[in-house]
Amino acid sequence: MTATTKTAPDSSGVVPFAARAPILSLKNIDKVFGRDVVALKGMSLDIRNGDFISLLGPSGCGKSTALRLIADLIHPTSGSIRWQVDKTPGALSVVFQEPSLMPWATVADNVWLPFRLQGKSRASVAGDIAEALELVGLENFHDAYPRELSGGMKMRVSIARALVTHPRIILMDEPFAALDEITRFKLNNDLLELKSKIGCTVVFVTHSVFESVFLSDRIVVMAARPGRVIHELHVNEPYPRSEEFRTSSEYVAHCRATSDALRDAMEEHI
Amino acid sequence: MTATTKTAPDSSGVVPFAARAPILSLKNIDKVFGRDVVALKGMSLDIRNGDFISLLGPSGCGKSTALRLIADLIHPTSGSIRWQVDKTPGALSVVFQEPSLMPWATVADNVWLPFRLQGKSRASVAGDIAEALELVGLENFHDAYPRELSGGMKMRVSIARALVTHPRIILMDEPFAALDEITRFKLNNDLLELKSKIGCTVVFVTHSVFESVFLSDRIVVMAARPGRVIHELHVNEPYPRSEEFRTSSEYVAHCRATSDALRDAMEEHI
Amino acid sequence: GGHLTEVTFGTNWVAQAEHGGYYQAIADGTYEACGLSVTIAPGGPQVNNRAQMLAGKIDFHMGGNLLQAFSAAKEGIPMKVVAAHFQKEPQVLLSHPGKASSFEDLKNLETLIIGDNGFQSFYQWMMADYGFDAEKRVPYTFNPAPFIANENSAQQGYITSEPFAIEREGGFAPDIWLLADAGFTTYATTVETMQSTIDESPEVVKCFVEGSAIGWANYLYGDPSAANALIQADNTDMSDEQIAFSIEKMKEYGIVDSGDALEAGIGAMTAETIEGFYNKMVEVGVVEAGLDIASIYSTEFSNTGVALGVKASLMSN
Amino acid sequence: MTIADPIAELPQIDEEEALRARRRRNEKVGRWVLPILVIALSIWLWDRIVVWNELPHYILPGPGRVLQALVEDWAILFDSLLVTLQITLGALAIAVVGGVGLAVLFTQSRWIEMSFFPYAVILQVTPVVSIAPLIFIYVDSRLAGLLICAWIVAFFPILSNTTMGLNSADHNLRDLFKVYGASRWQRLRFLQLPSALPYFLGGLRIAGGLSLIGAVVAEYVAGTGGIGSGLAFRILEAGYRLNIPRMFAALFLIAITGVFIYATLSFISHMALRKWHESAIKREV
Amino acid sequence: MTIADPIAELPQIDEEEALRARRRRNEKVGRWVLPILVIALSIWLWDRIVVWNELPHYILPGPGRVLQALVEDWAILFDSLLVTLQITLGALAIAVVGGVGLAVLFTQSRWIEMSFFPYAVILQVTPVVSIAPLIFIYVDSRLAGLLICAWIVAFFPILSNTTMGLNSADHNLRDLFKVYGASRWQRLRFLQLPSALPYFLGGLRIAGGLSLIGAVVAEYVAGTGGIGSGLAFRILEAGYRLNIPRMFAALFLIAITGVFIYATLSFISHMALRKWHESAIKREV
Ligand SMILES: Nc1ncnc2c1ncn2[C@@H]1O[C@H](COP(=O)(O)OP(=O)(O)OP(=O)(O)O)[C@@H](O)[C@H]1O
Ligand SMILES: Nc1ncnc2c1ncn2[C@@H]1O[C@H](COP(=O)(O)OP(=O)(O)OP(=O)(O)O)[C@@H](O)[C@H]1O
Ligand SMILES: [Mg+2]
Ligand SMILES: [Mg+2]
Repeated sequence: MTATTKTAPDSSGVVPFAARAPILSLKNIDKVFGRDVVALKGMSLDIRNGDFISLLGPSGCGKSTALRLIADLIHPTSGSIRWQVDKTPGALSVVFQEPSLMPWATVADNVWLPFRLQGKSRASVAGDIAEALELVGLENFHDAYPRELSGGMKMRVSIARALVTHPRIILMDEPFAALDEITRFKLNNDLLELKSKIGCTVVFVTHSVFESVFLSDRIVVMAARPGRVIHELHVNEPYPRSEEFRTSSEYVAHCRATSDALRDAMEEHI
Repeated sequence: MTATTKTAPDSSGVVPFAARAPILSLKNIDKVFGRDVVALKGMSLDIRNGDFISLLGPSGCGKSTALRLIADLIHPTSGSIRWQVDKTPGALSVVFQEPSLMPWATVADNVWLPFRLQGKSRASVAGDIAEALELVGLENFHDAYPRELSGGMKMRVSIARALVTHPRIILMDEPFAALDEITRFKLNNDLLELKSKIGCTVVFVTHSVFESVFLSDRIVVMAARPGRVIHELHVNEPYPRSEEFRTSSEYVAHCRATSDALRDAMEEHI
Repeated sequence: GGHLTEVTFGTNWVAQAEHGGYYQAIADGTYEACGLSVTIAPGGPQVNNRAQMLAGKIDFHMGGNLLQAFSAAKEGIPMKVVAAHFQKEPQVLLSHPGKASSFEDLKNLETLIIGDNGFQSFYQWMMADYGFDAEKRVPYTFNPAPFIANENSAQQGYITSEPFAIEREGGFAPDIWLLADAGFTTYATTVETMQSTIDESPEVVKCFVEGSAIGWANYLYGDPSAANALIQADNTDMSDEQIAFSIEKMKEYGIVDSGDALEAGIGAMTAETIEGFYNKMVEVGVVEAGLDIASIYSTEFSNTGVALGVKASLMSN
Repeated sequence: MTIADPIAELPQIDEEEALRARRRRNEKVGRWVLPILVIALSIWLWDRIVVWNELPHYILPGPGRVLQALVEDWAILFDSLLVTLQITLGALAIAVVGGVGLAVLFTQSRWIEMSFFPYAVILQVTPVVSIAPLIFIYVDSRLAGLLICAWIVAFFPILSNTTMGLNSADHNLRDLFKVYGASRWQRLRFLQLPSALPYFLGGLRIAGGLSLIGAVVAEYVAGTGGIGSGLAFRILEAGYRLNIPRMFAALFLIAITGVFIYATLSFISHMALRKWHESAIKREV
Repeated sequence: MTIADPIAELPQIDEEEALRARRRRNEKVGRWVLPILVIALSIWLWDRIVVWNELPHYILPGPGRVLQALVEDWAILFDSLLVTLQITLGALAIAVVGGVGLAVLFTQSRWIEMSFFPYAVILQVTPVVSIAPLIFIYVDSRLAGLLICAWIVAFFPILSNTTMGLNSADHNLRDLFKVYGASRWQRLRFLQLPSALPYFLGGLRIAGGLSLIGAVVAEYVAGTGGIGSGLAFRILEAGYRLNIPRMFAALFLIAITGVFIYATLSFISHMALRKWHESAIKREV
């Protein structure tokens, strides 16, 4: 079966970023774990500079696996991943599905990590760290240890750590799943703002149809067992997107289309 | 400030369970971590047999702390917790915010755990285990180890483990946060079905307004810093609730009321 | 025939020709003849058979020299030396050929390789009497390689053992300095037992001491092959040449049979020798004055001269 | 689960709360009183065993006699203790450096590990007594020789535990470091070493006692000429002179030193981990 | 990050892929070839040191001579090896039982731990040489005495590491067990022991070598009567007789035995953990 390309009703063909140079292309990737767990089958995906791509799909369909492939943390069983740009270290950052904080370091030290690995002293980036922590609402927790935080707070530290360096490419695996809706909305807006400010590329895993529509210009819908892409939707709505977009009829239409695609994915069995 | 009691527009006063005998009451609980982190302040809550109570509130407002207090895993700094019933072991089960699986045991062995602690052999409860795993869609993963599962799959194992014994009281801390919406809806329905079948009491932490309204008869809205109850809403809609309820106008009204309460909670600062 | 009393004799080293007399008495039935069934518990570098005797787990123990008996007197331990089978301390110092012209010269060498027991006994005397330096001493781990490697060293040894090994493997004959000749006039290879054993079963002590003396006479002057077989059974590495060398040296230096033993028989002790050694040690400050030395030895069993006749008849053959 | 009368239950639950408070209080007191009681009891038992069995002082001296020896010979014993302590701490220090250094080296590549770990094992199992002569043929400084001997005895637990710790770093964090393009050195410094800390400290606690043993053994095989006589020498001397109370006094000092080293290392370990590691943090309940 | 010409980049990336494959292949071969090479090299170096320095065979025999001794004296040495091995394995077995048993006891309550852990430390640091006579006074069987001596040397790492492991169980799982009303025994059996397994196995790897040392030391202090002569006796005897090649042959056997024990324990450890523990699972990449 091949991926079909649906376009939501209001697709007006607006390309929000000027230079959409290719960054990375995955071609016909298979990933098999162990002997017979086919996590991904024949996945192809082109990522261009400035894209905001959401991966959407049922639990266990290979979203995290795809993200790890892109981050070069695992290698495909077959198929090829082509980087079209120089991967300078520091250009990439990730938010894993688990917070993955260093338990021995305070919140601020955890957020400092990407800078530290670039050789920057904590004092020289104290402003950036404070700003990132304020973004996620943890300005009062600089000196707390991870074990003293709630689940959602840990995840927010992880988000702050990913954003603090203003990276060119951000990979996020369900970053907002543990957060309440209001914080989530706020962080959605903040993320889009950051994106338009620094022009980064985002690959975003989410379970929320609403979130994926609000944030992305492309939504990749995947099905499970074996994990594969079954729909790719384009949300051709201009950035920046404001809160009003959430109540617009275009938004609702896109959501409905995406929901249908997701339902498709759930019902797909080979 | 005192907790106000809002009632959603369509409260028709239906009491879905006959015998609403009190199980537990928290009275004026304070919980301070370390020197000065006030996780809970003056929290009071009565839980009656058959209740489905949702705790809703911003990240870090003390929902997990409240759940741990109820489970008798931590003790209040002041205030009192009164059990009005005999706490026989095995009557209670929990789903923590993290999956908390035993990494050395297979999925089926993890689900076996609560039975095992009751002294039941694996063979004698194989049917229950299989049923629970089927409920969460993991019928093909009996022999997998936790590390081979995706984030959502781990969480589903944890859910299966909590439900497999059909306990009288279930405490769940954002059990469905890592799941896609369709699976989530399905599990919502399954949970309600189980509840009506065995008549258990559920205390449920969630970030989703929709989920809380769909599932609960009482929604406790909490605010952060310090963590406290600021609203208690009643969703006086009869159980069992079907999928149609999700599209009913009552549902929307309840959601709106809950959203408003949540917004209140976000804006609350002492 | 009849009923035999089981006793155990703890030696201070693995089985070797220096224990020949005891093995001889077992092999030819001398102990059995007076009613003892003797088991020998071999010692080793870190085996503490004396503690076993103090605790009553074994009956007799082979003492090195008299210094430790003096310690027992000081500590009030009811232990007695009942025989001394070596009239002379067979302990020597070895040095590379020509490196020292006298015993006293040895103290000018770089290192002295002395075992822990040696350090606690004769080295104390060497320091007090000759001015040897404690800091030059390094422990002897019963491996002569460090000595062979370092020309400016001396090491301890038994006249009957180390010179043989060093000559064979090291390729040179070391100079030998007998402590006994330098003034260390103690008896050696003593038999120690607890006072209670003497009180409760003097016949056992008598049998063991006399049997041992006869054993030694037979071992040195008769046919030692049966005893040697027992030694080699207990210590499979003991070579025939080594045994032959040891017996030869024991005879050559009169280790077993000289001095007091010539008149009173093998194993004999005299108060003069013991008191004389004690006084010398007091003089140089190795032991303290005023110990009740008479309480730690008994010549009651050792000086009966039983071995004299055996020796005479063997010599006349 | 039976639904009980709500009112009747109240007193019982208050009792529970009071019980918990009482238990907490007891625990606080007990944590100091009990060990002291056990020590007192064991000393009393020791005394009784000696008295009941009429054990002579040259087999097992009673605690009184040992204490007397300790007091009377304090000057000698204390000097020896200092010597032993010096070697112990020196050996522990190089065991830490050597153990952690080797562990770091071994975790740099499976090749290095497979190639050189066997030699570490060989060092561990080689009887010091047998190779001490070889060491002293080639090492001139006596102190250096002693430290090498004691080090051989003590380094392995640190090496083994630290290696294990370095390999136990959380894989998500490893991945994170990879994504951020961390150098090998950075990964070691900021990820693996902190992850290995609890394991290292566990090894350190074992090595503390071993370096004390190592110091004693080294003295046995090497003597301490030049740097004074340590406790091993005192034990040997007292044993040879049948001065058993003094021997036990020296043994007692070794035991106390061992406990003290262990307690100190445990305390250091606790301070280093209490903020974050499962085994050390005090959970608030 | 500079945007490069997409076409020009392709070959370079394929190269990268090939490079990775090559590295994987190399690694597979290297993991066996390199250790063998290192062994060969070190034996060659040993030989050269002996030849270059004209070391006489009674100081350090060359590998050839040691091999010769090994072959010629194989019958004697092999018998001794069996004796030593018997004590080693016996001691390891009781070290496991004793170490884990004590660890379990100590984690039952802080009181017990505070009260009795010091005695474990005292046992660890007491020189076996000094207390061996006491042991042999009260223990009649020589084999039992030997085992006790070797056990004293070996048990502590297991105790210490297992204690640490039992205390490191995930606190969420602890809480879960509490909620489910697990008994103390169930918590131990189903939660703490599995959690402690990696730590225990780490301690076991240390104790493996130590029990070999313990067996050697025990033989030194206990003499040889009764159950045949082990390798310690061979070393001593050969050293005394200046049969240094044989001494090294015996040392070599001890070293090989140590490496073999370590490798076996590592393998067991790997098999027990490879399904789930960070330090052992092979990540799929
Ligand atoms: N290390 C592993 N070993 C074996 N199987 C694995 C491993 N990692 C993932 N899998 C399998 O690969 C499949 C995809 O997993 P992945 O984590 O990518 O899912 P996901 O889409 O992120 O799901 P979720 O939304 O639940 O996080 C799952 O079936 C999982 O069981
Ligand atoms: N062990 C602890 N030590 C110190 N502070 C703690 C501890 N556990 C929780 N806290 C604090 O208590 C507050 C409430 O935490 P809790 O986990 O109950 O929040 P929550 O409502 O569950 O949040 P979330 O939705 O993010 O899970 C937080 O501010 C947190 O920092
Ligand atoms: Mg995932
Ligand atoms: Mg929480």
